[in-house]
Amino acid sequence: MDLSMIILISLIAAPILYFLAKFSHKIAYILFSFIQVFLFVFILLQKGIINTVSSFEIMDGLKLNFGFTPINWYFGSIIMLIISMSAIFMISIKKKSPAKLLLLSLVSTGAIGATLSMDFLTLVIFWELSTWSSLILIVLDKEKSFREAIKYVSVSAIGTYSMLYAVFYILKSFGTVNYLEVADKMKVAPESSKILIFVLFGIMALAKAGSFPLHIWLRGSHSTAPDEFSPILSGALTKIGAYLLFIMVAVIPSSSIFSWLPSIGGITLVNYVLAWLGGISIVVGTVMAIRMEDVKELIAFSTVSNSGYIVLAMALGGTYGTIGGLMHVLNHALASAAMFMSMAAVIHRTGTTKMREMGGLITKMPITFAAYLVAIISVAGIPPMSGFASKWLIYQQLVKNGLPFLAFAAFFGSVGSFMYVFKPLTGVFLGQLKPEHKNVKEAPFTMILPMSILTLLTIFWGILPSNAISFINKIVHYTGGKEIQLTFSRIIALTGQWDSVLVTMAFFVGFIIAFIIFLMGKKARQVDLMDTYTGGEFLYTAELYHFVYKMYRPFDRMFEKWPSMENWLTSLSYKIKELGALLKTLFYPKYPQGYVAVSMLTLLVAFWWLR
Amino acid sequence: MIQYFSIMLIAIGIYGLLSQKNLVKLIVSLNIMELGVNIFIISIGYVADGKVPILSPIVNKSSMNFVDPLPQALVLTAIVIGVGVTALALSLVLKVKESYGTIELDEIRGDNA
Amino acid sequence: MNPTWLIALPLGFAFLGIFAGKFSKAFLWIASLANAIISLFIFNGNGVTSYIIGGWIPPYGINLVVNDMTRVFLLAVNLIFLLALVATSAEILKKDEKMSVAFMLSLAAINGILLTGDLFNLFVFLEISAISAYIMAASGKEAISKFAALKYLILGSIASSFYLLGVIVVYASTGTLNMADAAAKVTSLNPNVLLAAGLLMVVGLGVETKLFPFNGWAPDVYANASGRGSTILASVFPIAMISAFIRVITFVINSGKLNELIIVLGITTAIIGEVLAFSQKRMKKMLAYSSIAQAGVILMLIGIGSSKAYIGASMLLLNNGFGKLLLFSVASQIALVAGSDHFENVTGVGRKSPLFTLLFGAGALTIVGMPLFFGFRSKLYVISATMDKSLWIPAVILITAAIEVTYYFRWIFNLVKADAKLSEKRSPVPFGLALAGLLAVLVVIAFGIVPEANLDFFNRIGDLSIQLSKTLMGGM
Amino acid sequence: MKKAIAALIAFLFFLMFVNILNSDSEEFKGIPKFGEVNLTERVSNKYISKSVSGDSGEIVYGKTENAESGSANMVTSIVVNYRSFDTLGEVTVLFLAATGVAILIGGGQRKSLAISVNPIVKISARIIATLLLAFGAYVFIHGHLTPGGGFPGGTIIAAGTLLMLVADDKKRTSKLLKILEGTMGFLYVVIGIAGLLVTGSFLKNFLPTGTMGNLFSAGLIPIIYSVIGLKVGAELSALLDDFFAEEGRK
Amino acid sequence: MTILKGAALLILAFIYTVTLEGIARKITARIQRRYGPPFWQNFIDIFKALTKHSISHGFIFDFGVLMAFGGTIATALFIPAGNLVVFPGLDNVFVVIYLLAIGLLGMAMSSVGSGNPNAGIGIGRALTQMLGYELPFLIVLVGVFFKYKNSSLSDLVNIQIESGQYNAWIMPLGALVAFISLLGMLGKKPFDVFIAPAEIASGPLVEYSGKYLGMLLIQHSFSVFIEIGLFVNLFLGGGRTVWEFLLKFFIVFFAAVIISAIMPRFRVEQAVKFYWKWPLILSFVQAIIVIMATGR
Repeated sequence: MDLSMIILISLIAAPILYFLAKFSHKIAYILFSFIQVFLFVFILLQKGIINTVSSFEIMDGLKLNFGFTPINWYFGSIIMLIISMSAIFMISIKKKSPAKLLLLSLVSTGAIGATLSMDFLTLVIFWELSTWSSLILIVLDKEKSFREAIKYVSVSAIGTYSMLYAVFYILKSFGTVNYLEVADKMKVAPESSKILIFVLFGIMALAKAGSFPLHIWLRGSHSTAPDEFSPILSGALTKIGAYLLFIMVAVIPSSSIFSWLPSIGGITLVNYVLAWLGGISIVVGTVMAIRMEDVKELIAFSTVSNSGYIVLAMALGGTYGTIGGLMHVLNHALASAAMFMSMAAVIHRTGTTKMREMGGLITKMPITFAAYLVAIISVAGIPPMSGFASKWLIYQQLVKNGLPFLAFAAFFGSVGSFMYVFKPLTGVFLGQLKPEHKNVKEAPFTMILPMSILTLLTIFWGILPSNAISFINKIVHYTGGKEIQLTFSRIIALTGQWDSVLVTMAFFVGFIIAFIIFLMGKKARQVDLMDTYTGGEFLYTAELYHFVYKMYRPFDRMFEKWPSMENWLTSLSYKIKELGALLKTLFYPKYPQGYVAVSMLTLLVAFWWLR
Repeated sequence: MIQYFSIMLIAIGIYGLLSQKNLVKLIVSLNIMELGVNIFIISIGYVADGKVPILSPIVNKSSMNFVDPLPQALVLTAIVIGVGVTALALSLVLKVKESYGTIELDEIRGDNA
Repeated sequence: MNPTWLIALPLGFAFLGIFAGKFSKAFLWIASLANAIISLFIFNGNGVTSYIIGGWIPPYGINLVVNDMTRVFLLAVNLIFLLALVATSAEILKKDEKMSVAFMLSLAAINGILLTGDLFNLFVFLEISAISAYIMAASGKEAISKFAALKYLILGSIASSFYLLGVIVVYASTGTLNMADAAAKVTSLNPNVLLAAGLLMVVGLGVETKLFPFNGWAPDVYANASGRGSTILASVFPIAMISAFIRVITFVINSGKLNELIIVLGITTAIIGEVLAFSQKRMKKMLAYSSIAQAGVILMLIGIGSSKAYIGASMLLLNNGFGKLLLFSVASQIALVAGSDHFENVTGVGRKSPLFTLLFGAGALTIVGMPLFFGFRSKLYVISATMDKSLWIPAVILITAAIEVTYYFRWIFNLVKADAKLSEKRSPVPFGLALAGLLAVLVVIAFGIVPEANLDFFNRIGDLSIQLSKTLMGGM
Repeated sequence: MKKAIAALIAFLFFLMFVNILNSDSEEFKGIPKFGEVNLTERVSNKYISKSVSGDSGEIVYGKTENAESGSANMVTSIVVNYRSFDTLGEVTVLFLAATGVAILIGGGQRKSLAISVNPIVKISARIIATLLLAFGAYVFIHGHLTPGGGFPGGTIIAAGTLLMLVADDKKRTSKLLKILEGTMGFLYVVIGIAGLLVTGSFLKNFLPTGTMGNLFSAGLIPIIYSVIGLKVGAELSALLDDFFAEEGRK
Repeated sequence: MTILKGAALLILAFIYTVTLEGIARKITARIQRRYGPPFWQNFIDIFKALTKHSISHGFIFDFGVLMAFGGTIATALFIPAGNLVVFPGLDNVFVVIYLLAIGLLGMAMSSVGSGNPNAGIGIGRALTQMLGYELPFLIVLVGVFFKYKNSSLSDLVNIQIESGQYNAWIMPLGALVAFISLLGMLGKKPFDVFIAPAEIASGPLVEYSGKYLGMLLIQHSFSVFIEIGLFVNLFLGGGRTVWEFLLKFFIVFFAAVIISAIMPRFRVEQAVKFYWKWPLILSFVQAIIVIMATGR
């Protein structure tokens, strides 16, 4: 089937689903998930194909170009995997509405179109489509989302319009917007336009990936978005930013076109700056995530932090950086989607997002717990989950280039992630079960299924990262980069090699030894969770046992006085309003004389000036 | 010379519009300005020693020296339009007076948010 | 089809309407419906055609010129006018029968402005449209609308005097009033005279097109006029006024210096409009400033004057027409429902009646340029056209667009936010508003998603602009 | 301060015009000096010689027949024939303004005058008003021959109405005026459409133009001018009546 | 062969560290003018605990312990002890550090799963403090790896032995920082606030009894082995033979014990602030010096 047909079908499906949902929610949602799974499988099956399809003239001479390259295939598959899994997840969500379905279809169409695009204009058009639909989507469920969504609106507007500018600048300067042709012409472009294009693209990529300093929208919009949409927002849509970033640094190799700039640690200044932004967003995201009390806000900041990793890795470039970054895209997509899904499942059952209002749900929702556990192990980058592979590769690149400060950021994010991923684990699943949650059941099957799939994939690529890296190698090969050496189980990098299967085996051996010792001991007596050592106090309610609220209080105290980045947009808005008041008194006075005078003056000044 | 006077009239109208606070005076200023414009239009069509552009038993041939009739026709239109606008303006002033109780600009207190 | 009908029909009905009592409302419907159908016939053609009035060949007589741009604009104007009537049909105005006469005359005048090929005739039609605009401006319920109309009247009268002066200067030095003739003759004019005439006309038309700094009247008028009045003022009038601007300033005067000035003023208008719209607390005021900003962008494009710029400008105009039709009619209805259109008052209205949100949202999205909507396509042309001129202009345009996106979304969000005050009852959306609104939404989406080839008429506008700025505008 | 700025602006405006007046030169065309207009460079040259459609030779008063616009008054021939479309618009402007006034302040009760009027004044006002009516009618009927026409004629009629309104505070204008006004306007449009249907050109004269200088000459011009005269008279009368009304009290 | 080596390493690690810890208890007691238990007391404790009855707080309580134990043992296998190297070339330092975290995570999960707030508070403190000590340590490691372009423990040991220059001499600042970090890793005073017995009832360990406690004691001794082993291998050149390694191990261990015996306890944020001040600065200085000296 033709690729543009696929996108057209996806687009047409949106209104059809809308009207179908007016008729029956259930059927429409199921159909939606079928369509998404179909799209995912379709893209997945195009592995290894390289082609381009042009159709639909948008402006004179400019057509929409879609196609498959290893890059498009990789990003498209990841994004569609997340979207299709979320689509299945949605079937049993409570708050269904036709409008949501319409917008979700548009989001999906936009995401496919953007990732399968072959030129910048197509990319920006479809990206816009998905962004704008998601803008409206995130306010559909929750009250406080409006204030937050405005931030998303303005940040994405900033990003989009800078990209749009860049695209037309490219079109004007080079006469083409095709990735590869632009890549060719960039090599001989004047220096100033190279920088301009990169800065503008960088703004877009950072804004959409949710990286410093344009990360401020993530907290509000991720946390207030409908629960079933958060996985897509975090797992899929931010990855389009990574896609653009990859095109910037690898397809148009920024390292080579900026070779005239000074280079620091073996990477050019532009990339270095970008890497620093990535590093800062790792630190900021981590610190803020640790301080959050709302579970979705916490995961939102973890997204900031992980986007920082992706930016950092891709900006570093090199074999390990690029591959690590691409691998991290996959890992974070899987993990954050799984985290958001498990939290959505919990919220679906309990109805709250505050960690201090939950607890002890492991006994009620064990599979959800398992999914969350695997996801956080992956986010924290602990073997044998897939998250380790990407971090390991990123460290290799950092060591190779000898960048201790950026390495600090990377390590900070890694170690700090233990802190923040552990907080929901404790607050939601462990500890005392709240009395009002006594009758909570495990999430429904349609929620369990996508979570389990994501979990299994995380484990699979954790044990065999070489499998994932082998097709990332193809991407790198396609862009002309250096591939990484692989065997079935080993990844060979600069500072040695890592045998994932061996590590897993060692872990299981250790586990078996532990199990044997455990069995050798006398059988333990099961006691209730309330029956613990309390130093003589007699505590009789589960709430009193709760300690997750302000769990890292000492840590908070250290960062309390940090300036908040989140308010710069608000203060900008005040500035605009003040400017508006000034302009109003100047040019729109209450009495007509004022503007008659201004008009006359303009006329006269213009005459004397222009004559 | 008459052209300078007409321009001066326009300038006086503009001055009035900018300096007066009374709504009726503003409208008078507008009228002065329009008057200036109209005189200017007429002056454009003047031909030295030109005849009135009406054929009559005395002035009976089209080959005679006439002033330009077109500006006069235009002025007719302009005058009528001026009348209409003035009427409308005055009725608006009446309404403003009715609602705000004054026709002095700086005494009008409206919500201008 | 002779386009004279477009002017004659509403004019005739208007004269009848003054004593027809209740029938005058029916006349309004008949006239606008007939006009919409006639304009559809006229749309079906291409090339430049001149229609002589009174049997006198131009430049001696007056002629109506139909070209590819006029065709599009005529259809848009008459269609939007009809839709605006339908959308605001639920509103009951004071002295409705007489207001219908004013609306009919405004329709005639707008068609006249679009069609006429004579500088002075344009002045007459501008005056008719201006006076009907004053009447519409004064049609609001609040007393402030009268004051606003008076302010508009003062500025508008100055403007028309200046325009007339400009015309007379052109006549005095070239001896003709026909646009095409004048356009051919102004090339040999003293540059200072040309500049002065052009500036006077820029002021005259700038007031109506809302070019900064001649647009001081607009916010108050738009914000306080009645629903039907403000909708028509905001959606239909700009198309006609800017068409007049294109004809007079760029086709007749066509002075390079003046075009530069218009670019500068246009950009300033856009910036000031967006910044002020951002800080507004009343919905219709916000929309008014947004209209100003849109007009600024369009005029800037006209100042650039390339083929792409004309395509972009006409797309933006149409987009603005349909978008503002939606926005103003919905805003007026919301103001009726909620008692006022202040930010706090309208909170949650859209939640009670989701159709409001849909219509307002669609209008806002097409104005700010979401993909799939017409606005996005026009935005692409705008950037592309301005990029060819200078690198700074698109940057400024995009910055203002970012501001625009933000405040429009704030208003959309405000509409759907739940509010305790508004819990009593569901406010129904009038049938007319729903019908016209949905039609307009369909139009903007259709223009947004059809392939470029189906929008050939826009490209013809672009071709025409080049051809016309060099040769005469037909009819000799 | 404000006034100084206002004066400055006005002065600069004046200077701007001084700058462009008398700018006609060999090199560039511009605004000619006062009185030194070369009419052959203007379109009005052909209006004077009535040769727009083709050279018809010398036009002589009282002799030439079937000239292209048979009006002896050249201004009238421009107003009602060559640029009749403008005049239609002009009539519309006035009509629209009158409608606007009616919308804004019309429909109320008659305002009473502050002073009581002597019956002599009332009666003589009526007489004068009648005379004015007749004079007005004369002016617009002879619009194509003598100075004057529909607009002055209508205004004269309205002056009569004004006189009556001022003199008598019980006096209202007739409701029929509205019908007259509307019908006359409609008639103008109908004449135009008739031209369109008969000759294919809106407002084109389709009647014979007769001999120059006769009352029954110049084709449509006297008819249109009568229509305009009646219309303007009715319109302005109604408008004046509106100004004499107080809204709110019916 | 690998299996035998692994078993040997585990047994060696277990016996040696438990013995050393016993001795450490004695020494600490002597410094504090007490008698203290005999050096084999720890063996007695462990075996006693393993044979006792115990209580369990549910599945995650059990599973976490197993995970902690298994993860730590798996990590210990990657530590070369002199010429006793289980996985030559594959003992990547990053793998070791992150694999160690799985043990920590398991223990944290298990103890929090008990539902006791003291455990949760302890874990919170431990994780916060970890953010303090890991960072300087890792920065120093960046310098080390950059210098040798290698991060395999066994390879690093060989390089140091062959060149005869221990990293502690080449990069003294780094070694100092690493040692300070090591104190934190070991949870010795002054960085033992997370298991403060009097304040939060030994924190994470509060709910454990019987075999659970026994297993955690073993796990603890393994993690001591791993941490000090890392330091010895990275900075002191490991050893040509097992004995050389054990000797160095002994020295480092007792340096740490003696320091901790005379120190008061830091609060959490004090500890973190401490680490982020001088150790971090020194580690950066060291890393930059190394990178400059080596050249990119």
